[in-house]
Amino acid sequence: MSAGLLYALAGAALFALGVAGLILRAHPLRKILAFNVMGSGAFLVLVGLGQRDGTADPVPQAMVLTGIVVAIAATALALALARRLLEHGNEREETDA
Amino acid sequence: MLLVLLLPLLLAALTLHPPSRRVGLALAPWAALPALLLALATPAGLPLELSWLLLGSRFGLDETGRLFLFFSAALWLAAGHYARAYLASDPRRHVLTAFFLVTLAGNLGVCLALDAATFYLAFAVMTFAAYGLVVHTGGAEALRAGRVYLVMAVLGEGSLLAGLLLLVDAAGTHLLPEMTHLASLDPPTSAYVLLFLGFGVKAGVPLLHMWLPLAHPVAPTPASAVLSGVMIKAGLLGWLRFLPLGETTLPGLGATMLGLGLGAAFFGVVVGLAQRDAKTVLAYSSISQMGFMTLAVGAGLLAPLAWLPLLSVVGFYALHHALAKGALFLGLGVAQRRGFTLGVRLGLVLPALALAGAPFTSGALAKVALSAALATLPAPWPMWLAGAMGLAAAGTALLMLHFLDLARRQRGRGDSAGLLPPWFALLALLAAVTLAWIGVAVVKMTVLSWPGFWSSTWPLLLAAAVFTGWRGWRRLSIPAGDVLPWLERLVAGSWRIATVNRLPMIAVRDIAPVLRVRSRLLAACRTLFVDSENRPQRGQFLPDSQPHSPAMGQEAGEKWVAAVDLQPTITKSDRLLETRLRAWPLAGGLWLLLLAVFFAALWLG
Amino acid sequence: MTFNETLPLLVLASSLIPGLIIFTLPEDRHGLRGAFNLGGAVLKLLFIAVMLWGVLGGESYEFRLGVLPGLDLVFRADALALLFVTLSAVLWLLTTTYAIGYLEGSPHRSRFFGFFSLCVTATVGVAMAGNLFTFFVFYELLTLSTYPLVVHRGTPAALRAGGVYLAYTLTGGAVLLAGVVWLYGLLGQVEFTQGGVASALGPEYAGQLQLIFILLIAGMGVKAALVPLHGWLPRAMVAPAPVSALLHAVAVVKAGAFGIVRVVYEVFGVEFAQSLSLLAPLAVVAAITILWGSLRALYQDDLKRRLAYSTISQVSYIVLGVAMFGPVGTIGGIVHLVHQGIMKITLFFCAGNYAETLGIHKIGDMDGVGRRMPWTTVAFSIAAFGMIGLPPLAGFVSKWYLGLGALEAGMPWALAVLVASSLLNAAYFLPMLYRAWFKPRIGAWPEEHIPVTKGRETSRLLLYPPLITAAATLLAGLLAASFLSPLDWAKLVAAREYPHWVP
Amino acid sequence: MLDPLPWLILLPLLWATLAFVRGPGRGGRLAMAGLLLQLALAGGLAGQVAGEGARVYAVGGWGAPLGIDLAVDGLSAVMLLLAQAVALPLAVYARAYYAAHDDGARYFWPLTGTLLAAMNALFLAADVFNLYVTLELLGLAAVGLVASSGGAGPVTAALRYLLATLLGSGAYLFGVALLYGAYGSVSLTELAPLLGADAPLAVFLAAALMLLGLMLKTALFPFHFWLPPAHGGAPAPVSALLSALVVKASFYLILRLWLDLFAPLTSVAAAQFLGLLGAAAILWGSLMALAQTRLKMLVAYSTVAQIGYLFLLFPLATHTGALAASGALQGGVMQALSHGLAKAAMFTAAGTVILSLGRDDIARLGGVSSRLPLTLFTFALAGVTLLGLPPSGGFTAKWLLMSSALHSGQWGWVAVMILGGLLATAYVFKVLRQAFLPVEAGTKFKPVPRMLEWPAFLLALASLLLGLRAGEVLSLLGAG
Amino acid sequence: MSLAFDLLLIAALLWSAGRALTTPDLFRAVVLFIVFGLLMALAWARLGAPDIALAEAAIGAGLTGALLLDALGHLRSSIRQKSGLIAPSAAHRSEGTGNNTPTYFLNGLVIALSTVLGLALVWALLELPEPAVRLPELVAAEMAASGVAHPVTAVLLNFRGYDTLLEVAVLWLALLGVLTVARARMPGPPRLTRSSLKVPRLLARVLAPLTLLVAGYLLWAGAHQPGGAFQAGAVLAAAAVLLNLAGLLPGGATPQWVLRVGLGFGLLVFLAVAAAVMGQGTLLQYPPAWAGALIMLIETGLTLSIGLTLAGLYLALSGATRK
Repeated sequence: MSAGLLYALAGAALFALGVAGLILRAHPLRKILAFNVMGSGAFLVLVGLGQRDGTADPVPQAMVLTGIVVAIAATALALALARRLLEHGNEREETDA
Repeated sequence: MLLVLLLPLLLAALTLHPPSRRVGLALAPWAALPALLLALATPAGLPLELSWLLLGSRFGLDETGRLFLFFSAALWLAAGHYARAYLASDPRRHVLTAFFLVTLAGNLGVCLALDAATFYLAFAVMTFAAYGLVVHTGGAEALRAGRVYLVMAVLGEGSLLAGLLLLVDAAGTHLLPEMTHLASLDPPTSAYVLLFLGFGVKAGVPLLHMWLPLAHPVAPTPASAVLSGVMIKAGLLGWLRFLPLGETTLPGLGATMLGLGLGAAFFGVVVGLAQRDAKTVLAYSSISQMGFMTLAVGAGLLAPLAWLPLLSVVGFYALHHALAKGALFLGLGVAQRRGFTLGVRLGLVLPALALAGAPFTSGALAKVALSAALATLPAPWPMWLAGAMGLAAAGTALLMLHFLDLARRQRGRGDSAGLLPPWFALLALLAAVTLAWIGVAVVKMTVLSWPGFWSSTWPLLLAAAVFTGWRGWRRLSIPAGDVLPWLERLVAGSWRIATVNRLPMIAVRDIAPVLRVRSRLLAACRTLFVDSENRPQRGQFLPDSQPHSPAMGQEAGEKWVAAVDLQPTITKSDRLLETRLRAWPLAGGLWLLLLAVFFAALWLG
Repeated sequence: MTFNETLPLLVLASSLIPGLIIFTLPEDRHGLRGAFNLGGAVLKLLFIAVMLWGVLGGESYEFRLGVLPGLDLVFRADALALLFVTLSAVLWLLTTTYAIGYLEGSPHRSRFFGFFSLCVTATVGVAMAGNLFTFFVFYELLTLSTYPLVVHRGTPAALRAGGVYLAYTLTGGAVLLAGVVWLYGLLGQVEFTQGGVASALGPEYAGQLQLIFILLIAGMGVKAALVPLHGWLPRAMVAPAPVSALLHAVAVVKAGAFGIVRVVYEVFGVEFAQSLSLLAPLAVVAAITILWGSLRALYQDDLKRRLAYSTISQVSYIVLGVAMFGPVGTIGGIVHLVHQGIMKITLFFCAGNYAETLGIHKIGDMDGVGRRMPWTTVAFSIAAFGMIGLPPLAGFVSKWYLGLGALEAGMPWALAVLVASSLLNAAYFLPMLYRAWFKPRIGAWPEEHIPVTKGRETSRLLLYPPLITAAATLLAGLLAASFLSPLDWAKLVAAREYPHWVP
Repeated sequence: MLDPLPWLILLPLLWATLAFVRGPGRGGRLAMAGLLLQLALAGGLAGQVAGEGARVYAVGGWGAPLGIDLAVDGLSAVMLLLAQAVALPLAVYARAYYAAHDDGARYFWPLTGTLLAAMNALFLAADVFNLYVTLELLGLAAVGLVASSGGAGPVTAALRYLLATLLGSGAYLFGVALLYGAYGSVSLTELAPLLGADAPLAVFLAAALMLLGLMLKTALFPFHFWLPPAHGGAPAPVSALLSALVVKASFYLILRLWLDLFAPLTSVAAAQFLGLLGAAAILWGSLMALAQTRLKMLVAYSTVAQIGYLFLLFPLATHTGALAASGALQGGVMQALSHGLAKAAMFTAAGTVILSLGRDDIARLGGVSSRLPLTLFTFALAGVTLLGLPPSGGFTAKWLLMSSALHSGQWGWVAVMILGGLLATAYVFKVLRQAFLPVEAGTKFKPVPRMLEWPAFLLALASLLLGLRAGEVLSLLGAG
Repeated sequence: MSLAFDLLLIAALLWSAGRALTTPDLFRAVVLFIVFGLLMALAWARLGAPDIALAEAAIGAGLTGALLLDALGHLRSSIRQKSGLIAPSAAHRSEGTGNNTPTYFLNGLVIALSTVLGLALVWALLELPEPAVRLPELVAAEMAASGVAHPVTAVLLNFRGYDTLLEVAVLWLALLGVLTVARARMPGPPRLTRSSLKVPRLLARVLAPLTLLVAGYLLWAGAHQPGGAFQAGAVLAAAAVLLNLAGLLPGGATPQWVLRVGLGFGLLVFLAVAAAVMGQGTLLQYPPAWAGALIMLIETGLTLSIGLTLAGLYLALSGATRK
């Protein structure tokens, strides 16, 4: 079994873990974490599966680079929203009090 | 010919239009004059085809039509002049005059029409316009009479239409006389029955006669005169036009008509004797007299070969009766205004005698001729009929005596100026007609012979004897319209039953609570099928309908809207599900589950 | 595009374009609005006159626009279409005139007349539809353009009625659509053809075709107010009188009936429908409707409501005529399409006059109205007698042919139904006439809006339309046998449907 | 000659960036100019496709599988046209809207530009990984727009939307990874011939993950949980954009994958599964729309319902014979188009009402018919399309779908469509009916600029007239 | 040996990810996630993908971690303000999951299903055949024409340059989104002027120029070895974060126009090049002779913009929420 395939398998597991976390965890911060785990799993599969014969494959690597940037973009946006939401929650509590 | 029909209508319009009212009223009495001239002066035949009118009209003047036109026009003319004087002080005389004229147009049209549609048209115009004559005085009695008249008329029109349609279908044309002829090749019995009934309403056949004794007394006298004198003859003319007389035998219908006619002759007398109003008595007399004509028509249906003589007899009988009855009504009116003076007495007795069939009167001539014509019937009819007719004649005579007795009690009040000339003119005409008829050779033979004389005399004597001898019948009292009150009660009762139990609307509404299903769908179905938003309410009948309760419609409407909206149903349980669906664990779990299902569907499918 | 292709479009446009312009007009531009309304109506009549002349001379007017492959929007002015088009155009002109008078001073008139014009456009489209698809398109357009008219008053009752109206008609539309699509699936086209487009299918399709027939009739039966699909009609009478007039006489109800005519004659073909034994059940449904409508009408105390039930009954005459196998019945049904229109519109005009002039809504308030408003009442009486089927009025002619048709088709029971219905008609119309003419007025009128001025009983615009239609009722009956009368035209249509028949 | 294809992607990006550089709230005019140009380009492209058929455009000149290909065929040309045609009036509307109501206008134009660029790129893409990037670009732009007004509701909705869309695109990305692992390529044109019914398990998994991920983004029932708050809570121009276009983009992708890439894998069972979800969406969405008390939420739920119709095409187009399949495809696309136009019109009309009235309770819409007649008319016209009444595009769509259902003998879907139409009637007229009521006491109608009413009306009119010109659209669809 | 290391690394990856998602303490979760990011970087290195490893370390672990920590700090401070209120947060409650039986059942179902999903994926991976298309060979064959020497850069900016163009747009878009959301609170005065930060300030002052140098190197090196615009931009952003933490760089959610030009610059340059080369061929079809230079031009622009954007993501968020 090549390292590529091994990591791809790990990626599959991470993906499933991420999906479960995204669905089950209620806190938005945690959901963001879960999404990142999910994404990492997908990246691992992309690269690992591509080079399961042992040779490096620049194409999926480039794709993963793109993917990582997309992931940080999404994460930042999600965080911004989550923070805004929490503020709103506080505002609401303040007005309630 | 069209002028004859259009003139009355034009005058009616003039009468109704206020600026021209005076002209209309002035000319109205003369409206029937052209018709009279037409009947007397024009040569026969020459049907007028107006293919663009109605369904393709044909007007014409055959001999029957000419006769009917003649006496109708004459009576209308007399009644018209009579009416002008009679109504001089009536503020709403223009209304009556208009109805009068329209009815006149209809009546003349009936005489002239030579196709089914136009005939029906004229007949309907006459019928419905006469309603105005009946209710003119506006009292409760008049209104009741009007209602009964209308109900009967509408029923009659209905069966007429059906009958005519059946006949047209059988014949393939609606033009007379081809239609009668063609239809009789394969006689549609139901059509004839319907026509018999339809025209029978007008002709006062027993059980269809109820309107007559109610309508005649309440209508203004000139109107009663034409109602009784000519309009009921229109029914007769209808039979003559459409029944396959002389073409084919209809034993069942013929016998029925014959029997009913005979029955009517007696029935009219018996009930008439129990009346306390002179006009009602005259009305019943008309029923009785029409019985003779019905009888003759029935005989014609039984024996086509005997029809030819019967036809002329029926014609003459109709003529005689029209003039005599007209004269009686007009005379009664004079009596009511002037009192029972000598002149009046004379003027009333003469037509009364004529009706009763006193010797040398038109009545005697008619009855003798009728007997003669009936003699050609197959046995045993002639024998039976001869006896019965004698008795009936006696009855008529008795009835006339009763009438004169009642008329005698009239105390004159009011202005009778102008009433007399038309009346006398009519009497003169009656006399002239009698003389002319006597001039006919065959008739002369019969009438002037002893048996003829005797046959017309003994009933008179019998009547006089009974009238003076046994006055027990005076205790008898039958309300005008005889069976009508019972009938009215019956209708009202059954209506109440129908509305209280609401038979047709029971189904879904009553099952619903049993099932305990109160779903919106059911409500929707209910509104769809049961139309519950306005079920009939108790006692809500034609003219006397009561205000409709709005609450019921409202409620049903709400149900519908609820059914349309669906909102109340959704708000509760479904919304909860929708909020649940928003929760991540459920939504995500579903997503995973469906992912698995979808994958399975792809992989296994 | 040739002139013959343009003409049907012009007929449509002559109400559509004024309608759209009217929407944009400010509320207070009465004169301009009236000019557009009447101008459009007159123009439409002109176009129709040209087409009438052409069709008589054997011209054909057809416009075709491909919408989908194999599916065209077709307008074709054949004899049957022209009959209906002419009816609606003439009555539109009158109703518009009437409505201008009726709505004087009330709010939202631009909206009202805009939708009014749309409604007529849809009706004309229904009439000229050359295939089932086009028919459906305008049928639904009609539903939609009528809704705002029904709810025009904006009262809760009007809104409810509008809701019910929609629920019924759109459900009907959906059912109709299912039928149309199904048929289209079987045939690949849904043109209206002489003798029926469906008759090309073999006997193995009989079951399906029967179902399709039921779907189509049920869909159109909602608008035609066949029992038990009639529930919307009596409610919809909350609309203003001109709307009711249009609804009952020209547009909605008539479109349904007209659709049934088309389905029987040109989709299935009358002989084919007969061979599928579809006509007799249809006739039974029509008969039930006729009787039921008349019976219900008896119970109504509200004038317009009674008229509404009367419509239910009368419109089914058309259906009954169509369901009779034979040319005479066909003539009866088709001619009643026109006759019922002019009679019923007269009645509604008059009912509107009573309400608008004196505030009379209930039959119980009609006592003595004949003396106060003689001309209106004359018109009302003529139309009512026509409905009863008395000669020489239009209703008599239809009833005559229907009755003969029933006998010809071997359905004497239908004749009995007709007679019974006539009696019932008399039973609910005559008491009204009696009250109007013969009962004296006791007390004041409910709400007298328009006083007698210069001897005129009500305003001019309200008075003339019913008089004209009443006169038309009279003339249509009186001159039925003459050239170019509705009856003559109906015979022309029937002759095309039954090629071997000589009138 | 200028090739419209790349410019359809570059142009919106360009004006988006420039609008950003010009500063918050600025750039509306730029956007309109750009959109006008884009519309012309899309038209030109459609003309090319109609004339010359489908074509492939190799970005960078490398060609698949090394480089990235763009491809345009009838379907994508139609969708491109739809996107530009909806966006242009919406831009006009948005300018007027934000002039009257400043809320959330600051980055509207850059976000919208990016959104359109992403959408155009998505319609043109022929590479599954490239599609992933466009999907993310689209999703983030949409989320940004939803959140733009910044209230608690919209932000919650945006976060929910974002997470849902991330779950969806994550699944999609995983599918891409599996595909690449299996075949060593991400180009659609390269992959399509390689896939067969004997594909390895991983490919089936990839198909399931990608399609389910996209369904999540399309808000197909029961994954619609994010849509109503997001679409209902955003400012009106945004709601219109999202409901009209964004969900269509992911639907387009599902269609494309189903028809092109995964065609050998598809099964009747899977297609029926999609159809069932679609039917459930129609019924549930309509019912929920009926239950709403707020105007925009009603419209949003109506989107949920209307999406359902799109999915009915799968059971009709899969293994049913050429005639039924092509009819179903045409019907589905027509539905996407007409719903796009109509829903944009409906949301903008709703927005106008809210701007003028200051509230969006359905129960208190009295007087709208007299004060905002054009807007109400717009709403009604759009409603006609949703109801599927003729002559609207919605009707044509329904007609095609129904005929296709009958051709393939699947009666059930006809019933669903009819029922859906009736339910749509109920909710559309729930609004219209209220609008006909008299004005409530104490209600003030703010006058609204014309530029708010006319674009909406044009959109509604277009949705209505689409039905009459369906033949052209469908011939374009068949061209590629 | 390497297998053992791989297995160990994988186990650590799974553990850290699992713990990050399950540990009840959010702070610990974030820290574990940063650890997970670093482990991922290691894994990338093991897979022979140094570019990704660099990017993961800088972006995945570094910047994401900073963002998460900042958010967490904010969250905590806001929770602390509301004394007695501990998580579950308002957002948590608004998710609407109650503690009732169906929830347990659902949780179990989700876990079971995702386990099945994981297993299915693993199984699918294990039975995958060899791929039909061999892209690496194609890449190798076209390297000469790409204008750069490093295959990943060649793919990234030439073969699949279009992806990168869109990706830059994604990043920029995220900033737009963040700016949109974060606008409510305008930036206050520069934060943290407390004297206690003297040491970090000094550090930052020294490190900032250094990072600039590093970034420049990475950018230049990207043409022929691991590195490139993203990595360089990430380093630049890290410097900005550092400066901000030291109180030397204000956060803020309303960039001035110079900044806006800077943020849009990379994208504009990219677009300009993409459009300009269309005169000769298709989109992004560099003339072979110019390829290297053009890529360098793009990368320079991108480095600036990416650096600004990534920094902006952090600064906008932190600036927007500190009062």
